[in-house]
Amino acid sequence: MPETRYIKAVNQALADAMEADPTVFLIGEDIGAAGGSFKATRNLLEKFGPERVYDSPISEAAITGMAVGAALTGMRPVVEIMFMDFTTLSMDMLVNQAAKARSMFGGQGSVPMVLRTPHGGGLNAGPQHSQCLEAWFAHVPGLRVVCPSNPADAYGLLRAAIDDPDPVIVVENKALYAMKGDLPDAPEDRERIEIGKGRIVRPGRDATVVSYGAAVAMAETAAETMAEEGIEVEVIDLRSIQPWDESLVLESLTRTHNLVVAHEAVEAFGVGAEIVARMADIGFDQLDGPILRVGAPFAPSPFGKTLEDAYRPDANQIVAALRRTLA
Amino acid sequence: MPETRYIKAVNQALADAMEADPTVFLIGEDIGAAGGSFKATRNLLEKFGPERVYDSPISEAAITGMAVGAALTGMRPVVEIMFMDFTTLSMDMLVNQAAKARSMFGGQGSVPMVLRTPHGGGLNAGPQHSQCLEAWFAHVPGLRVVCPSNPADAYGLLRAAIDDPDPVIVVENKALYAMKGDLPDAPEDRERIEIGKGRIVRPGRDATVVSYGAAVAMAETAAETMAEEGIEVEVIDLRSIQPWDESLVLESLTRTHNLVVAHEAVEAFGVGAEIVARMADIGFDQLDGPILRVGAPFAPSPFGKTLEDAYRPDANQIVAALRRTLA
Amino acid sequence: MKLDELARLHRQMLVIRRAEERLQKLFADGLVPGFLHLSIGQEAVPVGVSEALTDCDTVSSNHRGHGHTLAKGVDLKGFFAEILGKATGLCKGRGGSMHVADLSKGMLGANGIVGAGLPITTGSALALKMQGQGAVAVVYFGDGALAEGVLHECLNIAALWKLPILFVCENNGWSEFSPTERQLATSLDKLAKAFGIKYSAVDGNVVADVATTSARLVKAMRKNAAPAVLECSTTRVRGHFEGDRQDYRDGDEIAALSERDPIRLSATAMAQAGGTPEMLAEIADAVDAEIEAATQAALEAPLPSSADILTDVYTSVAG
Amino acid sequence: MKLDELARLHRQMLVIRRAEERLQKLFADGLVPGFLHLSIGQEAVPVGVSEALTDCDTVSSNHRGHGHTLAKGVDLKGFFAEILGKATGLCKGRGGSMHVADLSKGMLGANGIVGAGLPITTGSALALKMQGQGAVAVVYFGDGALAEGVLHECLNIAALWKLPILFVCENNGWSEFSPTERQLATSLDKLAKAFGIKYSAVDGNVVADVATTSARLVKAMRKNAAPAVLECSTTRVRGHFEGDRQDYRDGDEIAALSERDPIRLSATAMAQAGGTPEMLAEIADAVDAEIEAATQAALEAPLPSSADILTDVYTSVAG
Ligand SMILES: Cc1ncc(C[n+]2csc(CCOP(=O)(O)OP(=O)(O)O)c2C)c(N)n1
Ligand SMILES: Cc1ncc(C[n+]2csc(CCOP(=O)(O)OP(=O)(O)O)c2C)c(N)n1
Ligand SMILES: [Mg+2]
Ligand SMILES: [Mg+2]
Repeated sequence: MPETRYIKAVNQALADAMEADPTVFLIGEDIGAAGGSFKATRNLLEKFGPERVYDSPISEAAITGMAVGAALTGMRPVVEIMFMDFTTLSMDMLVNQAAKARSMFGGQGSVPMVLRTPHGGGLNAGPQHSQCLEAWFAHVPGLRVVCPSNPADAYGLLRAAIDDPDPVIVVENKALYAMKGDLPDAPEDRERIEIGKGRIVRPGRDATVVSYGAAVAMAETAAETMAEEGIEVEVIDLRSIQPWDESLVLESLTRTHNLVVAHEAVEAFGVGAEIVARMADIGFDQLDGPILRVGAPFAPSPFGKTLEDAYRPDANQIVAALRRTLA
Repeated sequence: MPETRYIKAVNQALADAMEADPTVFLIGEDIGAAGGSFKATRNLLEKFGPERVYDSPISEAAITGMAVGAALTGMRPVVEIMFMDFTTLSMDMLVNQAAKARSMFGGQGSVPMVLRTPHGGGLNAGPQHSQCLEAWFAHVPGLRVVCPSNPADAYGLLRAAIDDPDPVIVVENKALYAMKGDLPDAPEDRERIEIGKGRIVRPGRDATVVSYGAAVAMAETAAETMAEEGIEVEVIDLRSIQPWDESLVLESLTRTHNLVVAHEAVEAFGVGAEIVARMADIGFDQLDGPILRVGAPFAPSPFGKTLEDAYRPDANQIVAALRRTLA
Repeated sequence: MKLDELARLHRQMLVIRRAEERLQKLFADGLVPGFLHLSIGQEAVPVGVSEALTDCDTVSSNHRGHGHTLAKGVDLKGFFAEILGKATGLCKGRGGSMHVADLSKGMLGANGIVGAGLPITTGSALALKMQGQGAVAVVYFGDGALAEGVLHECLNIAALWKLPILFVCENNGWSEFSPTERQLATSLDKLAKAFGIKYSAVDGNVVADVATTSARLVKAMRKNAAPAVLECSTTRVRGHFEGDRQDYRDGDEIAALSERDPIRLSATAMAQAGGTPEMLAEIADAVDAEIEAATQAALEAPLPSSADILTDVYTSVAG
Repeated sequence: MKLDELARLHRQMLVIRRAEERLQKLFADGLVPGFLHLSIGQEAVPVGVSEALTDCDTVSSNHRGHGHTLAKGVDLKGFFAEILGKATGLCKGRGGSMHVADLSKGMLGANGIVGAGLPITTGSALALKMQGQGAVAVVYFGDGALAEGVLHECLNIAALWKLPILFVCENNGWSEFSPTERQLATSLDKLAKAFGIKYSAVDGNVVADVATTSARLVKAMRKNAAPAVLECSTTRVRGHFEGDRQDYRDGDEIAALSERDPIRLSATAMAQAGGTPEMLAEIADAVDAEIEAATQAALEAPLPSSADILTDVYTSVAG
């Protein structure tokens, strides 16, 4: 399946996981006959039947909590929350229940559930349908958080998340759903991607940009721009946010000595803050310049194209940050 | 009222605000006849009657949302959520509604509501009754977050929060509720504290510790320990977390050149990360050593005294961080 | 109902209908950013309910809120401009279709979160009760929202504290792409009964019925604060949002909807009350002109400046 | 009910009672960290319900969960050690009173969040239904939890999907320091009816009645998966938590509770069925010895090592 779209890769991962393990099942709103609002579950009801694909009422708290209970009872539920903004209705179940069960029960069991949800802008969907809230979940011990930047990663991280014995939030960037990329035809060739490991997307010696999700492509564009001036920028795709690949970032920094962190989420108190903070500690001696962040400004995501375009971080901002840290 | 306890200062702030403004009212669970689980609202039902003090059913989402609607209808509601862990049930109303109404309605109005809630450990209350989740709210444009470290601040910040035209989360540290401090007898002498301004609690020239809430006292203890060795540590109490007093911290850093940030919340992706990240940008040239953080380890807050004691950050950890950055 | 009253209601419904039809075209032309949920076929509900309301009363709405907004009397130009994301919009182009609000008219906002209007309106009703002027609060929600837990919390509190809130359910049988019956093991009459809340059902496509029942309920509420539930059976003609081809829906079902078209029904009612074709034509022309003017103004209006992104996040700058 | 059966139930209730009385003392002596919510006066509910259950069935509980836990058959030593925060506790001393769990017995945990057990158990019921072995899930919750929206969501889904879940409400009339009647405009029978869920009410202090009704409901559920609601009227004798002096409660009301003491009632029932005072004394002695042994073991057990704080947060180390 060369030229597989990101959303199709998600779909394939779900299908392959369901094929491989009868305890995997899906629950979410309009994920059955309708195949999901973004079509991540297209044809899965037909393929696996209503006993594996549950089209739920509009009850986010209940379905997330049901996943916790089903996971504690031997199943591997995969919940779809239609927009990440709606996880605000699932927080107790994710944070107080799923995340803590294993630890507070003294390691008796685990909660092998996955919650998939799209974040990000680009659809002019406005302040309640565009938020990137992954920093919240990354702050919660017991949860894992991943955020794929391309179709192959969407496949591989989702498979790994479903295999994982602990609760994993899989954050998909909705603007990437139409992105094309390669995915092997043979099921056995399709690879899982280890949670917690990042990837050097483009090597470079002068500065490092750490990013994830939709920001990876922006970072690559920024790196190309800088390359024209002879500045070689290394681009890292974190892939996993919790845990994140601290040693990969540190290792890169020890070579480039300059660091920019870029993501689509609001900059203040975002994921980037943690990465910077760690590097300002363990990487301090390596730094040649300030560590800069690129993220959304401190405002709700506005509706409307001009405003949203101005609001969303882009490659130019990464270029500007690179220039500033290298100055 | 010299020797006023923190909880009594909260109570006084509520009483004074209700006295001053008939649109201020209270809503929460068992806040009426029972005076609140921690007695923050003691006697207020008697004083102001059931039309100003609403003892609510156990419905956190509804009461938080009702505060949004009442605020949009000309009132100044103050919600009590009994433990910060339970704000997980109020997230949609806080994040999608309260925080965004003003901006997404184009500045037509505002949401002058306050949500008071206690965070933190020390009661052996375990993983679902001890969390410090302020970093979540600080990441949400449209919300303000404050966290008082002593009785006078508990009074002054709460009064300012109630006056504020925008939604404010007032995070009280439950282990501080019994703390004593001064509060003037005459109502007119009791001062509001400007949101967004921090305070130098103890001046010093060799290193800066930035903290808030219960960590302020730990930082002071750490500073005393260091002083015995002739190292003068400046201690800053942020008071406000969103917005936080960036210029005060930067100014301190330009004098001390060494920075430690300490809080009770989980270190990873916590409030401290943002402070470090900003200083690793705008304060980079001032830094003589790595910026270090002190916070809780990446685990749910354990029940039981030994475990909880080991889990909660303390002055020794701040001392160790200071020694490391100064090394 | 008298002819002039019927005509006024008819006109208001037509404003909503034509406005949405115009938006439908503008959307097809790529001029409407974001999601667009049309309420074509449902106009009688907000028009009928709003007859009972003044600017002192508050309403809050959901994702399918154009009718609720216009019926509450908000400015048509500001409405169009908002949905097109223009600086002259009611929300300065920052909210769009899912967040139109006009606080000066007591319109507390459309909402992108299913069920979110419920607690907001319950709180507004509490505020109105405290203010003691006899004003009431109205929340519009769909049948799909009946599954959200916050409904339960709000029915309970509204009943317990005798709040002047009218819960208006627009039951169009659909929740996005699914028939709502597959999502609910209960119904609103049963829930209202469980909480001891007065329940009324009307044909939500007969505007006079909606108006009469709402008037009765609101009048009672103004005198003795207490919640009431009004369930309006109605018809979603278009897809869940524009761009939804409704493959999941029986063609015959959609075709049959025109039988129940609230505007057609209201035209018939007018004729029965002595209305003439000329009268209808006159209304239609006036509405068309109004819509056209608002559309043109919105099309010509400037986009918001990206320099304004941080404006209005807070009322004042702290720190 | 036959004498030996009554005796078994009596014994189980007495284990809970004595365990909690012992905990009450340990708490007064400062040996129990954190909050302690005792279920003294409510023992008949879990003992009666658990009669119908096996280890394959799951239960989940709330903050007042000692009875639910012990009745499900968890190890008494592990239970005591957990509540005292010891390394030998069921949860290695990391959960305490509000989080005792024993997954090997299908006990999915007490819970510090009111209402949280509801969706967890609903999901467990879905899993059990998928697994097709006829197992059922039971959720215990208090009357105060009836105000949480998640109840509505779970009643709906359980009814809609015909899940084998027994909703057991322990209605003790109190929600912390407030009479629950001041918090609710509805009741569980009405809610169950609204969702078409089979509803039964029993005197929750008469263990045989709880057992008989539960057995009937669970049996039906094992054959044809479908939810049921069991409301047990019961009595909270102690304060909301230890340390609560119950100033808000009428002294006479508390005094009158002993009339309805489930253990006293069960002793009477045993006597009527031919039980002798010696038999009761024998049971009491055996229970006391058991409790004392568990207490001593817990008191002597080591505290968890603070080096273990990061253990068990995740199953394996990623990254
Ligand atoms: C909390 C939440 N969950 C899901 C959605 C996605 N969603 C938008 S509208 C809708 C269906 C609503 O159906 P109904 O309430 O009947 O309104 P209708 O569209 O029929 O007018 C859903 C599921 C949402 N916006 N918010
Ligand atoms: C979500 C949430 N809100 C509030 C609380 C605080 N709280 C603990 S128990 C309780 C009352 C519960 O009453 P009920 O459900 O009747 O149980 P009972 O204590 O009577 O057994 C409350 C309000 C909580 N733990 N969780
Ligand atoms: Mg509908
Ligand atoms: Mg109770």
